[in-house]
Amino acid sequence: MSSLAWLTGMHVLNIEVMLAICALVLLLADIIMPHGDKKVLGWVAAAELLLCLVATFVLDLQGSALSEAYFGDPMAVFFKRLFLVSGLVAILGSMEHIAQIAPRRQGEYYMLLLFSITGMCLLAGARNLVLLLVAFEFMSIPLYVMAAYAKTGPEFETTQHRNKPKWTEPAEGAFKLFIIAAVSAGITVYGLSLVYGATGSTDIKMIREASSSPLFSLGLVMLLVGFGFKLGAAPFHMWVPDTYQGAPTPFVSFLSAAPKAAAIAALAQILLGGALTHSSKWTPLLLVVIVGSLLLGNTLALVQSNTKRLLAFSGVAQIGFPLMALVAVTPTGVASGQTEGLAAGLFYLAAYVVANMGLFLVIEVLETAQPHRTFAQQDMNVLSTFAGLGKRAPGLAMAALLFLLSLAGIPFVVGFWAKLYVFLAVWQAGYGWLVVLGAVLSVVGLFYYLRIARAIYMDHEPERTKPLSTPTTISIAIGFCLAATVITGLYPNPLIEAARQAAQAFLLSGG
Amino acid sequence: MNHLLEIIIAAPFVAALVILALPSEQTMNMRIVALLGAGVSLVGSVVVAFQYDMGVGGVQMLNSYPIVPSLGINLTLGVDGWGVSLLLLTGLIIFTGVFASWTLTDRVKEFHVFLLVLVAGVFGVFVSLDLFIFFLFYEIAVLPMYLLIGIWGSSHKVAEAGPFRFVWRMLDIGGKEYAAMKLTLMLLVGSALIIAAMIAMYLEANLTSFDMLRLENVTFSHSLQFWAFPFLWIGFGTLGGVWPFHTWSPDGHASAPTAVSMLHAGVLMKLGAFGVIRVGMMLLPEGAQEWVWLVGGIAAINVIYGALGALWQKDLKYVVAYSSVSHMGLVMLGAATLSVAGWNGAIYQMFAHGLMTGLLFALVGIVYDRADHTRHIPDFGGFGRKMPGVAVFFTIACLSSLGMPGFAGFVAEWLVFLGAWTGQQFWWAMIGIVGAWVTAIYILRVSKNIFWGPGPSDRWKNISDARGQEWFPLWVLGGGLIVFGIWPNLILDFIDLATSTYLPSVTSLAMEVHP
Amino acid sequence: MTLAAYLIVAAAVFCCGLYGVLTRRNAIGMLIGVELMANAGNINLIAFSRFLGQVDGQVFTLFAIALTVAEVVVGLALVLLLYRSRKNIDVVQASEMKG
Amino acid sequence: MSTSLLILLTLFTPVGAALTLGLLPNFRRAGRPAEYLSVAAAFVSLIAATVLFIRQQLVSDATPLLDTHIRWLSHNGKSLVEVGATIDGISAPMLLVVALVAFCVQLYSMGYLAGESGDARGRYFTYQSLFIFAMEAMVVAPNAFQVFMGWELVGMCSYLLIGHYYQKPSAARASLKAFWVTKFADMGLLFGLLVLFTVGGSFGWDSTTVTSLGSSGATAVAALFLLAVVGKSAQFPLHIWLPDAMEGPTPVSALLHAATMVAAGVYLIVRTYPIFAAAPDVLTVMAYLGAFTAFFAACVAMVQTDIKKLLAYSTCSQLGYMVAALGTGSLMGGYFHLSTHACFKALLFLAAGSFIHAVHSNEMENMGGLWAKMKLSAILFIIGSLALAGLPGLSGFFSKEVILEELSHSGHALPFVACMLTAGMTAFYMTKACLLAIFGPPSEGARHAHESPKTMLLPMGILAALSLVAGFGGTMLAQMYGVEYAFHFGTTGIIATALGFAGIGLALFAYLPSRRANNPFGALTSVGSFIRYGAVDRTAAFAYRNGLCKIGAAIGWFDRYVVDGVMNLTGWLPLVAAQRLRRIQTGVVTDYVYGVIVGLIVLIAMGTVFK
Amino acid sequence: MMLEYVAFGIISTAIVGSAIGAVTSRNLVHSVLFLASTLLSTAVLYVHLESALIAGIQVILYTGGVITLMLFGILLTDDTHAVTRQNRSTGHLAGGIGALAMFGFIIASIHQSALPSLPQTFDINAKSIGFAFLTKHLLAFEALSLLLLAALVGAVVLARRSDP
Repeated sequence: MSSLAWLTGMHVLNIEVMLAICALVLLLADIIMPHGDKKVLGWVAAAELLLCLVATFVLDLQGSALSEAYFGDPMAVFFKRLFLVSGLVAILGSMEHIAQIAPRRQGEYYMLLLFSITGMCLLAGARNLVLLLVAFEFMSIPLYVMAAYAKTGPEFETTQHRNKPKWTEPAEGAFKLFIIAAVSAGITVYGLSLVYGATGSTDIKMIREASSSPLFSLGLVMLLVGFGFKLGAAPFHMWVPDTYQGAPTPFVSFLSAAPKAAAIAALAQILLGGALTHSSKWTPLLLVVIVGSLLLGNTLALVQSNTKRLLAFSGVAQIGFPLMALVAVTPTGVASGQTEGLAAGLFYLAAYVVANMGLFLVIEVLETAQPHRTFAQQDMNVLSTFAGLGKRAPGLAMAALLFLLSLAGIPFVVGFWAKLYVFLAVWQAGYGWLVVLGAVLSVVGLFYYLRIARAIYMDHEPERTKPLSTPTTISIAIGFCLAATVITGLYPNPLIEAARQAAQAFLLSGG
Repeated sequence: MNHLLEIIIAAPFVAALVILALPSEQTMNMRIVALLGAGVSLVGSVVVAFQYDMGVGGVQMLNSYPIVPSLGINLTLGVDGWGVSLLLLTGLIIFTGVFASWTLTDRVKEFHVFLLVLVAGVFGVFVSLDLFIFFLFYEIAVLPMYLLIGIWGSSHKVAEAGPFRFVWRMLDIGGKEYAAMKLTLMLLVGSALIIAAMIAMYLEANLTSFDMLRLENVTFSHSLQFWAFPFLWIGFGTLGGVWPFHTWSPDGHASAPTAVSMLHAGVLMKLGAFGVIRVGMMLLPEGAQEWVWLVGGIAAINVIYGALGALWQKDLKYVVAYSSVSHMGLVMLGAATLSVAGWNGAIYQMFAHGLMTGLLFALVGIVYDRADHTRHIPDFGGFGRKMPGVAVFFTIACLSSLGMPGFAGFVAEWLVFLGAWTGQQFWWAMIGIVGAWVTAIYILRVSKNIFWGPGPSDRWKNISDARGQEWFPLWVLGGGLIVFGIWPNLILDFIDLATSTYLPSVTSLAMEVHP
Repeated sequence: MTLAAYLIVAAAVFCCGLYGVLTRRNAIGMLIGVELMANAGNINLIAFSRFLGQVDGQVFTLFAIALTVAEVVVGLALVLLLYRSRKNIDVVQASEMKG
Repeated sequence: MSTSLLILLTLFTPVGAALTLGLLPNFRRAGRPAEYLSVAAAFVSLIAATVLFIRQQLVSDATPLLDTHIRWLSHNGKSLVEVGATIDGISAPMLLVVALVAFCVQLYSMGYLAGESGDARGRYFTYQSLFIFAMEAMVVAPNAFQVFMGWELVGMCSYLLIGHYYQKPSAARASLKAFWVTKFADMGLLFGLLVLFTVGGSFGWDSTTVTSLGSSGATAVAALFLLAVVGKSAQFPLHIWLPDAMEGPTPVSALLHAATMVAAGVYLIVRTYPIFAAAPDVLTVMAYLGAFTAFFAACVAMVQTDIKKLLAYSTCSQLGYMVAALGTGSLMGGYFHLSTHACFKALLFLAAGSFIHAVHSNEMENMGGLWAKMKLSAILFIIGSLALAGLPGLSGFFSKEVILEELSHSGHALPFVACMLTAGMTAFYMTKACLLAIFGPPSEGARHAHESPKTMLLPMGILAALSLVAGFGGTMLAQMYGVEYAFHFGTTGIIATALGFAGIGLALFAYLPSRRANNPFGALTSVGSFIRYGAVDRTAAFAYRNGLCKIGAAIGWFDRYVVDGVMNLTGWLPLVAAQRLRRIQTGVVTDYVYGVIVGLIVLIAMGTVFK
Repeated sequence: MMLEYVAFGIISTAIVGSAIGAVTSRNLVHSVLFLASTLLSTAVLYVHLESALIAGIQVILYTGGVITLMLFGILLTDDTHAVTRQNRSTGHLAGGIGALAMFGFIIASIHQSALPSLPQTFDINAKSIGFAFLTKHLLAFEALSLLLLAALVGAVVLARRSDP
């Protein structure tokens, strides 16, 4: 250890390092720049993310670093690209909004976003419990801040005379997120301590050899809960709708996509990378969570009148599918080379991320056109925002429709393939009933997705609306999501192959 | 390499894209583009019929493009005798359907886009030889219906009654959105069952392939066949109007605009029945044999139940919709016989009923359009004097519907009855024949109530006959009914060719009825 | 002393924290509960580290403490924000959004 | 000219005319050109049919002149159903009868419908041409399947033609009734075909098929065919549609509902006689059924006041004769009477039509005194009446004698007696009709009446001539049928003739203008109307209204509110559940923490931890 | 040995007792002080477990940082003393059941698990911790530094009164 041998392999951290530097650059730029038009920082952040995204294709990111605490494999790269893409979309979608509600705090917003993505990227490759925990928190803490990123100030005084202050949602939503997150973090740390106690190591791969004592199993359950909250899986989902409702919509598009994917990555690390040998311990529990998510998410979404809440519950239901995919990875299956489960999960996440983000950005455009936009989103994102969109903006309407169809799993958009792929893997693992349940409940899901479609095409346009204008940045973001949704829907093979390679590398070579 | 099938499927898609690109005020151009797209498909279908080598038979024009090689999903297209006839049907219906929606003025662009996407899906189903792609096209065909009905449809009142009247408080029963939603959800629950069966088959076959031609040669385990067949039957059958999962059909058809009803009853319902035969029965022959008693029994119920149900209806479209339920029962009945005659009859009934119901809905559309958007039959009367042409074509459709020789419907019904009679289930045939008689009662009564009798009263003094392009679907579909009724072998030869190759592998029950 | 004894103490602290989180109406009161829960994890880690004779547990604890602090910092900032708009930090009253 | 070409001409000139008219609406609506086309087609058809008849007649043995068919439906690469034409001793005469009567009626129609719009006339002639084709196709059918197709098509034409005055509610109703009743009966034919094909192995009536049918198979097929015959040939109890069918134009009644279409049932039996011959039980039923219908319908005819209804019941009655004759096994009796009946009944209808055309009423009371105005028509009507009444020497006499003779030998006493009585009653009501309509007191309508135009008189003349002489063609027909026939005027004939004269005398006694005041048969009217309207019709109407429609309503309701209700309920349940369930989202973060903790506890409590 | 038991008894009683105090006290300030007491007692327990370095950090970071922050928080949110300082609780029964159920499960798990006994040698000192920090956990360490920066910036962003 006298030499710098431990520094070899650090190239796998290129992306994280680049991201951290980019964030710091933003911070500096923010400090240096005068209080003027800080919108340019958004462009800078977007350019930085784009650079990182390109770097994932250019740089060599395979290998391990720091005594295998960090591992760069195709799956990590897959996730990194996913995070970077969602970050890019989120930044493009946020620029107008943030410039409007917090002109002075734009730099911090982008910096926090970049930090969060850095955390996620670390998470994707973390093979050590300590690193995993730190990365998870690194991802989470900026999110609490961003969730509360709404304007307070002048509005506060002007609305003082009202009986009930209406602009508290950001704080309230963010606070709810924070409390649940903190409790979950407590549970996670406790669970990690138990797992550490049973394995005697913080290496995830050592979990495989751990004897499965009750204390160890308890630790696993607690980890499941701790990460399950971030997934928004039932019954740890209850913060989701409130936070979505209160937070800035472009941020919600990010929150609803990337952190969920990251949490799946974390669960995959622990459950598949580590505790696969103990699958009899966690599989039944995960099944309960899956069934609960599908049932609760789909049911509760049926009666929501606020689109963001509706999509929040739909997200609760959606996350059941990648979890299913995790269940579909069985020790015997892996032993015989079956990695379709994880591949399907990865593919599903990618499909979900683009469609969900695109849809939230459409909502953002619509909110902007509301007659009385305050910055607290109260009473604005009800379904009626979509009313008559088919006539007001046919292109946007078509985009929204395709996103909805993708979420519902209808061809020829990518969601169809994703759902079918997951079902295929789940059936292969022997959970036929889960496939039937999932398929039938996605029909329930279709009910509320089609409610939005109905509002778009069948309901009449509300009277007092500002003309609809889609800022260029959001157009680019939506266009990207749409292109990804449709092109991958028409020819899914490249993405499926990428997911398969990632899954194979992760499951078959790691051991 | 022959790329006709690709062209047939792609033409509507391309037309849809072109329409998307057109500025929204160029409605006439959109119609023309839609017509061109549909026309290319129709001409393609006709050319396919001519190019299909009857001497060789089997699947022809086979092309395969890998989509997801690692999962064995390929875009495999090929056409057999059934495909030839059903392509032709689809081509005819969509081509005339575009004409039938010529007068539509609300959001022309979206209408044609959705319509064409739907049709591309239908074409795709009929020529897909890859199970996954088959299902993909199936879904593509089902979903645009929601928007087509929901946007361009019409609502009506349904009296609040029955043991479940409390649901009226929460559901807008009779509304077009309700009808569209019910249709979509019921059909997609069916899809959920199809997915399950499809995946199970794929995995058990363990070929890493969805190729139906290969899956046909797989002998699936008995337990899989036993449970998966009902899944496929109900899954596809929901679209095929299998009782008691047919209730989307009356509301859906009643709410849909003319061209959509034409397409839906004319072609889309056939997808369901086609799926049951092509996927359910041909891939799971043992399961089919285990379950045909129920399939046929339910189909017989469909026939008589649909006909009797139609007797009660006062709404013109409901009558036609129930008649579709009844006639689709005949298709399933033919399928359940597992006999050459029965299958020939089933496919021929798809073809004949497609033309017939397409014609009926086109006519109903015209009546509805002229009569101030009323479909209440008792309000009508004596229209024959003002719209003789419509009356004549309506009569043609009615006669075909009740199985009059010389019209296409007769051939199909006769073959189905013969199949049922020889299939040791003669009571199916009896119910079917009685159903045909009840059809004569309700359908001619409707015709009488609308077109015959004194009148029309002053309320309808401005009604007029079909005009301009409206004649086109009437002539084509009505003419088709007669031509294929007089000379059924034009189509039946194709169908028979496929049936006689497919059936022996499906069942040992295939009876040689000819001495 | 056996390891079990330490673990039981930690469990007791964890459950006290849990009780606090579940019953407090004051946002800072809830935070106190959360702190206790985190502390319980730390006790576990140290105890395991000691009994396994292994260093990672202590390192882990250091990280956990630091993370908790970071969380508290952000959490208190959020409580302040909540207070500013509501003029109180009663969590039962902060329920504008529901259903 | 080759036989094939001739048969093509026979069949396809009418259908060609129909097709032309159907496809060229403007040409059709012109009226007059359409008529010419249609009549010309009928004429060509008649000529060709005549040539065919003569050629067949010249064939010494019973071999068919022509037997050709082509595949119509494929089955397993082979032929399932074939269509074609068979000209033999059975079909050739019928073909001629059909073509002849059809041509006469077509010609007549030109005059009869002259007052109607071009549109209506065009439609009428289209349907008529189509009918000629359908009927002829049925007649020359090489197998039972084609018989069925023709059978159904003539039913369709009947439906369309009865509904010619579709604006009249009664006509609309009548056409539906006719179609429904006959279609009901046709189910028997369809079932019969299924049995014939599955048991017998083909749609033919050749000896192989009959052999493989066996006794029970033949009985089943024959019984099922009989059901169809009962419907189509208006036998009791399915005769109810025929009187109503008189709502159609009179030429239609003459062609379809007197001469040809209603005789299709009889022709079916004749055509498939080998099968019936193998089913003696069915034959017995036929004998009784036919005789009862003959008697019953004659009774009802006696009390009619509407001339067309009278003739309609008379048709029923005469068809009963034919069925009874066939029931005794006499092919000659049934078929010969069919041919002669076609001539004189068509004549009667056309003559009656001539009256109706003149006075615009169907009631005989409104026709009184037409003798003065339209002598020619009246004479023709009387000729027809006498032929029907069986005046010796006229055609009806010969054919009826054959039937009665056969019945007397058959051993079915009751049918024989019934038919004998019917002979007298027939003479009675026909005389009554002549007396009332022609010689009755001058009515308002008759005052403005004119003799019909030549286009109407000419066909009537042709038919009258045939009615007079057709009886002498028996030998020739018998030779063509391949049966023995020698006319001899025996006891049966004498009694029957005597009964006929008695009937005429009774009618003269009752209805001579001078005696009208005290009609001794007035009481019969009420009995007749009870029979007519009280029993069968009412039962059928009741079954329709309270049976079928009620079942339909019940099923419709059940479907809408129970089956669909369950579907709606399925949609409703999740919505209600969601409304209840959303209350758990209280908005209080503590409760959300509870969610996490309860989830944790549940997962631990599942017990995998402790295993 | 006896002494160790006594020491452990005292320490654990202090920890659990003050923890209970922290969650039941009716005064928020008292709660915070009870929390401080718990954390300090825990630090003593760490010393007892021969982890002095951690104990030190526990005192500095937790007691020095967290408690101070919380007190600041109380002060800042303290408009009307009577309301805010009141540390009300609700749902004692449900909370108690939840906490006790968790406790029961954890105890049951501890009871059923085979646990290692105290090793004879224990040579973990500040150096070995430092070494672990800078080798295996270097990445986590670096990430933590960035995380703290993010938290700091975040707190500032949130706490800044508003945008102009």
